[in-house]
Amino acid sequence: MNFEPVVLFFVLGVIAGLLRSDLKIPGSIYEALSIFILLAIGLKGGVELAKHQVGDLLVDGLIIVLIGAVIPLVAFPVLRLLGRMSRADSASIAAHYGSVSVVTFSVGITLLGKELLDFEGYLIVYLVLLEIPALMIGVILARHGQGQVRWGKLLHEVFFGKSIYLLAGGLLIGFVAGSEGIKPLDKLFFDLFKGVLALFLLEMGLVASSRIAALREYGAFLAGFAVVMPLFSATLGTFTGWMLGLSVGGTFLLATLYASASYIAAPAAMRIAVPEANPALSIGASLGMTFPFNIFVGIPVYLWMAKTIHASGG
Amino acid sequence: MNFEPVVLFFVLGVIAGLLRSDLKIPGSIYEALSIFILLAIGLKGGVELAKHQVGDLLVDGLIIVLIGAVIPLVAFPVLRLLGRMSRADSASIAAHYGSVSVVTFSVGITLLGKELLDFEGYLIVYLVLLEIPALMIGVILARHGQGQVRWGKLLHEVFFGKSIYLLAGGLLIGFVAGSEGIKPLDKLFFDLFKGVLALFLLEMGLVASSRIAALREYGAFLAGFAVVMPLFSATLGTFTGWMLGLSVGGTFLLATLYASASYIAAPAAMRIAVPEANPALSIGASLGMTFPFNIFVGIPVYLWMAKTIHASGG
Amino acid sequence: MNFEPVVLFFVLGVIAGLLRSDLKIPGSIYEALSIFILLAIGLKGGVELAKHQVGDLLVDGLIIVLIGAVIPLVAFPVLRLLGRMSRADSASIAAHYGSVSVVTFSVGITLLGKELLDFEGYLIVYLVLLEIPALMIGVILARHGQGQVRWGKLLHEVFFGKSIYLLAGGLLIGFVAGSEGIKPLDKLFFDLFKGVLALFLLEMGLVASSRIAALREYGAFLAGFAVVMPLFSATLGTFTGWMLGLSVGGTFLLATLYASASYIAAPAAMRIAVPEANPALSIGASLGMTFPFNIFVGIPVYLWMAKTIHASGG
Amino acid sequence: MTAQAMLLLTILTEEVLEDILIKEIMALGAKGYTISEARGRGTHGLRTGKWSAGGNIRIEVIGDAALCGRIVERLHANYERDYGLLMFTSAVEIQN
Amino acid sequence: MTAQAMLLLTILTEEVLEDILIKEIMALGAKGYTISEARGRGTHGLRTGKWSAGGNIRIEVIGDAALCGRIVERLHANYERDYGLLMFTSAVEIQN
Amino acid sequence: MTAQAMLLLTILTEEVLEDILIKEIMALGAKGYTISEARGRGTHGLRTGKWSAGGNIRIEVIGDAALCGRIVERLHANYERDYGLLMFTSAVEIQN
Ligand SMILES: Nc1ncnc2c1ncn2[C@@H]1O[C@H](COP(=O)(O)O)[C@@H](O)[C@H]1O
Ligand SMILES: Nc1ncnc2c1ncn2[C@@H]1O[C@H](COP(=O)(O)O)[C@@H](O)[C@H]1O
Ligand SMILES: Nc1ncnc2c1ncn2[C@@H]1O[C@H](COP(=O)(O)O)[C@@H](O)[C@H]1O
Ligand code: NA
Ligand code: NA
Ligand code: NA
Repeated sequence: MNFEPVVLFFVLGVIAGLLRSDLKIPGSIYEALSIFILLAIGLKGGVELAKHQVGDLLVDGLIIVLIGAVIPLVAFPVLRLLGRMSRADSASIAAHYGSVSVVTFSVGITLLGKELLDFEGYLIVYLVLLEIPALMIGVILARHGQGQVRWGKLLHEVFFGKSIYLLAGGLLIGFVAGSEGIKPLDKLFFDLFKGVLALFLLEMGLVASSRIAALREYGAFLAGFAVVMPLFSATLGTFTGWMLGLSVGGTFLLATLYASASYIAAPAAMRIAVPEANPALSIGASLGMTFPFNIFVGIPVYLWMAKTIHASGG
Repeated sequence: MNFEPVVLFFVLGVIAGLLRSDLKIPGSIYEALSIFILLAIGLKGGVELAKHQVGDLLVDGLIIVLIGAVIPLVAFPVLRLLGRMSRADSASIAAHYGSVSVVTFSVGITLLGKELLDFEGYLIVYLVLLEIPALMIGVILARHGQGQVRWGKLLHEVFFGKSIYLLAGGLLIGFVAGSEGIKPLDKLFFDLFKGVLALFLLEMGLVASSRIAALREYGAFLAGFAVVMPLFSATLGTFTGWMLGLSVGGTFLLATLYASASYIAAPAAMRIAVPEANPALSIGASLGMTFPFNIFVGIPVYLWMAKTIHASGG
Repeated sequence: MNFEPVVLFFVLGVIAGLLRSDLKIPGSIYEALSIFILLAIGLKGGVELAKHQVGDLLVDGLIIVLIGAVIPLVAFPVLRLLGRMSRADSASIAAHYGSVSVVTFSVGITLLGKELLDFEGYLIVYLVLLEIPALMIGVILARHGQGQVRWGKLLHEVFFGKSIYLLAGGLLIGFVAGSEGIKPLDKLFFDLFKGVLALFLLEMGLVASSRIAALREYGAFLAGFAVVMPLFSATLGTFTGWMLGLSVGGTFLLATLYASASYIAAPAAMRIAVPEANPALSIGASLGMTFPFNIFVGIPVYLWMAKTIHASGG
Repeated sequence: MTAQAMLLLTILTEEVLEDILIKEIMALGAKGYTISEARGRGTHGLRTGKWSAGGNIRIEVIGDAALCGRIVERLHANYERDYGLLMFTSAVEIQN
Repeated sequence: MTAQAMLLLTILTEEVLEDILIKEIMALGAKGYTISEARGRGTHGLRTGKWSAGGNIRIEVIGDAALCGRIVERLHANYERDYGLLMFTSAVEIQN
Repeated sequence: MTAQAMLLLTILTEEVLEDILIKEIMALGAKGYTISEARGRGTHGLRTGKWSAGGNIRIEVIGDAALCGRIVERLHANYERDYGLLMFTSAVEIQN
């Protein structure tokens, strides 16, 4: 197994939560850690992007977004028909799974570092691109035939919500500054990245442990969905990455991106745009189930998938 | 143009504010960042000071403080007579402009690092010295002929207010510890300095964007003052530095110090000492206008001024 | 004297408190700093522990814990009979002094680094082990012959209280990851340790200054106890360390551990388990008196003691 | 300094609604408002503020009965069904 | 939207008691509660929240007189002697 | 445990005044006070607490009508003109 010490901090947080330790990360520290992670990932992506012709990436980007849009469109009927969930809940959960998780992605990058595998740094751009259509599809699915969407408020929430905004802002600054200009910031944003990720995972564990309970109330179907859906999405991502000629590392990261489910941007956006959906369901599934599944089981499996397809295909 | 990536974080913050992004830096993180910056600057100054005979700097210091006192004494009649502002408002704004901004100064130091220019490290001491007379002059101007000044409370606010206290405390610790003794703290206070400054500028951008609006209400005069005043002060600083035989870097930093306006120490002190002054005016001018003017336009201009005077004078 | 710059930050905090500066460290930042310190110390201990056979340390550990239990058992009758304090207060204070202070210990480690002395890294394990019996003895002493102890709540408070939990969790993660696996986290947890300790000491100084006043109300006896008790405990620790064949550094650290008094874990646990004890007394003594005594006077003395006993015994 | 009888309307609701509700409240004629952070439990479950969009806020508005009635009516109609929301009034005397 | 008269019980006490009191309050039949941070001074001295276990919390419970009476009685009996504790009720009208 | 009728005086004002007002309030005879953080908007504009000296605090004092009257009078005279300040009282019953 590909063992990564940072995920132990997640375990530490889960156990603290289950045992009702008085350990808690203050809300403002959680905010600061997430601002740090979003900016750092954005900066890293921007520095990488600066090494490429942006034009070359456009076609790839379009393909990746279009195939990514398949995920919520598959998730919705599964939840609605197999799971017999309400239209609003199905749409909201579909949006969460079509959207992505920056932290899952970061754990993936961390594993590549450990395995000494390279990856296409500009993939970070797709972190931003994938979020937007997923949330819009979620709202359309929820409102289909009811036509009272607050598009203005929603689009604003999506584009200027802090996660997209900081990722995109970091990308731009990294792109403009380039790897030379960003050097004086390296000591904060790059050297400390993994340590900060560890602390963030500690907090995620604390929260996830409370979400697992919430999920239990809603039965086996949703729990099963939260495990099968990322496997399906990762398979889609593995093929897409391989087709587009990405490296093993890049293919793995795209699979991880597709497989990850949002628990920062999507919950806030859906609470405003589809208020009748129950947030305990979507956050319970994405954070209580899919997130730990991905970091412990999924990520090693996706790496194996990427290696296998490249070995067979090469 | 002398382009510095950290100022892009200020832009990122301003845009987030203008577009009403939900991005916000929690108050306690803002507090922590400012404690860090004040201590780090103080420590740096103290380490530099330890390399000199303190006595040698006394005369220079006296000259710099006396000339610095010209700034509020010029600003007051301009605001009162040309701007037709109330006595209290004129005095309070004058105190803000006589006082200094640690962050503006830090951006200046950052630029020198990029330009590979040295500077007299002990200049940081004047950061502390300049603050005090400016605030006292402000109060005297406001109370002239009304004689009900709460001097006790004010002096306490000034000397033991956190900004002066941390700067002076850092100076002392740095001075006592010296560059050897401070080594184990370098990794936190010096290596991360620029990254922390970037985060602080992000928050400053968020706040400044709300202040620009406040400023707009008060018309063109104050906005003009907020641009012309720093240019005047910087000119004063350039000549003073050059006269005192400072290096190009030192001359530039003294000009930047004079040109900068306070938005941490002065607002708190003036709110207590001159409560009838409208804080929206002084903070709007110093933070909403002069601060961005200085970091984008002023600082490159002041560097050019310092180079020019040294080239012609040398 | 063995002068360490980090302790100057404590002085800076004390003075700010005494002079009523408006400097304050937000509560959430204090929480974050303490989480960082506990985790970092735990990780460091775990990495060291991984280099040893855990079995070899068991007998040593047992001896250290048993001798450590002498401390509260001596402190209790002294407080009760000499100090004429109530049973509850005597028991609670005894528990504080039997328990340990992570920050005092950290200042000790910092001094060893400066003196270029090695120490047995696994000593950090005893930080965890010493806390537990001390708190239990405190409760037994308080409740002796009254038999209404909330053991469940207390044990939970002790084991899953955040300080023990984070120390133990860090130990485990460090142990599992080993010095290779922990490398990517070094930049955060080890390189920044001393800087963070400095900031924490600043906050401790702020709080301690308010506690000194509280202590003054309760007269000279408690103040004397707060100075004599750590000297007694340190002597006990010096002999124990020397008997067990620890190095000079290890002997010194064990003395420092014994001499230190708790002000994080113990106050919270005692407030729940022995609510009729006055917390101002125990925190006043441990934080207002013993903590500064240890870092300024005690620690240099304990180092001298360790060197002396090794010189004479060798 | 003659005291003036008024109503204090307290609204306990979800943090995500802050901007939206403030706009509505001011549009309905309130002269001001005060916001503070809170957490709690009600019929919509536990809201600890430990997760993004998971905390409560307390919005307080002082006004006459008519204003409070308008605000209650509007919030009741638009947010009661989907959001955690508790509103109550009490009698206060303004002392300014 | 007919307003309903109720009591608001406000409890100001030490942070360390949060978990314990919440359990007691819910067990006594409360339908919900709201918590916020506070600091202050009373007969037990200054509580600034500047040290572990040194802050106050405000617990608010809305309920009928019987519930509030039960809570007051229980807290009075168990915590009044050893902990900083202030309880008071005021009349409110629920507007949901 | 006989309830005792009292007034709760709530003061919403600027953070910078905290130390000064606490001194005045205690000097006027208050037995205690409670402080919590707040933000808001009133006739003195928006106070979000997002900038140094930019936040509000809520000071609550429980006392009899005479004490509350003295505090109101003093604060009215000294701070009303230059600072954001809102004061109101409500009837409460102490339950300790
Ligand atoms: N009985 C109650 N007493 C005090 N606060 C309550 C009560 N019920 C609800 N709340 C508060 O109002 C919020 C929303 O209530 P609800 O819509 O019932 O979930 C909760 O999160 C609590 O903060
Ligand atoms: N007269 C008062 N007015 C407002 N709050 C008070 C008053 N007395 C006590 N408190 C609050 O209740 C807490 C506990 O009170 P005590 O048990 O008297 O120390 C204090 O820390 C204050 O927050
Ligand atoms: N009508 C109101 N309702 C609730 N809070 C108010 C109201 N008016 C003012 N406040 C609060 O009192 C503070 C000071 O008010 P002012 O002096 O009017 O600016 C504001 O920042 C608000 O927090
Ligand atoms: Na996804
Ligand atoms: Na200036
Ligand atoms: Na001890």
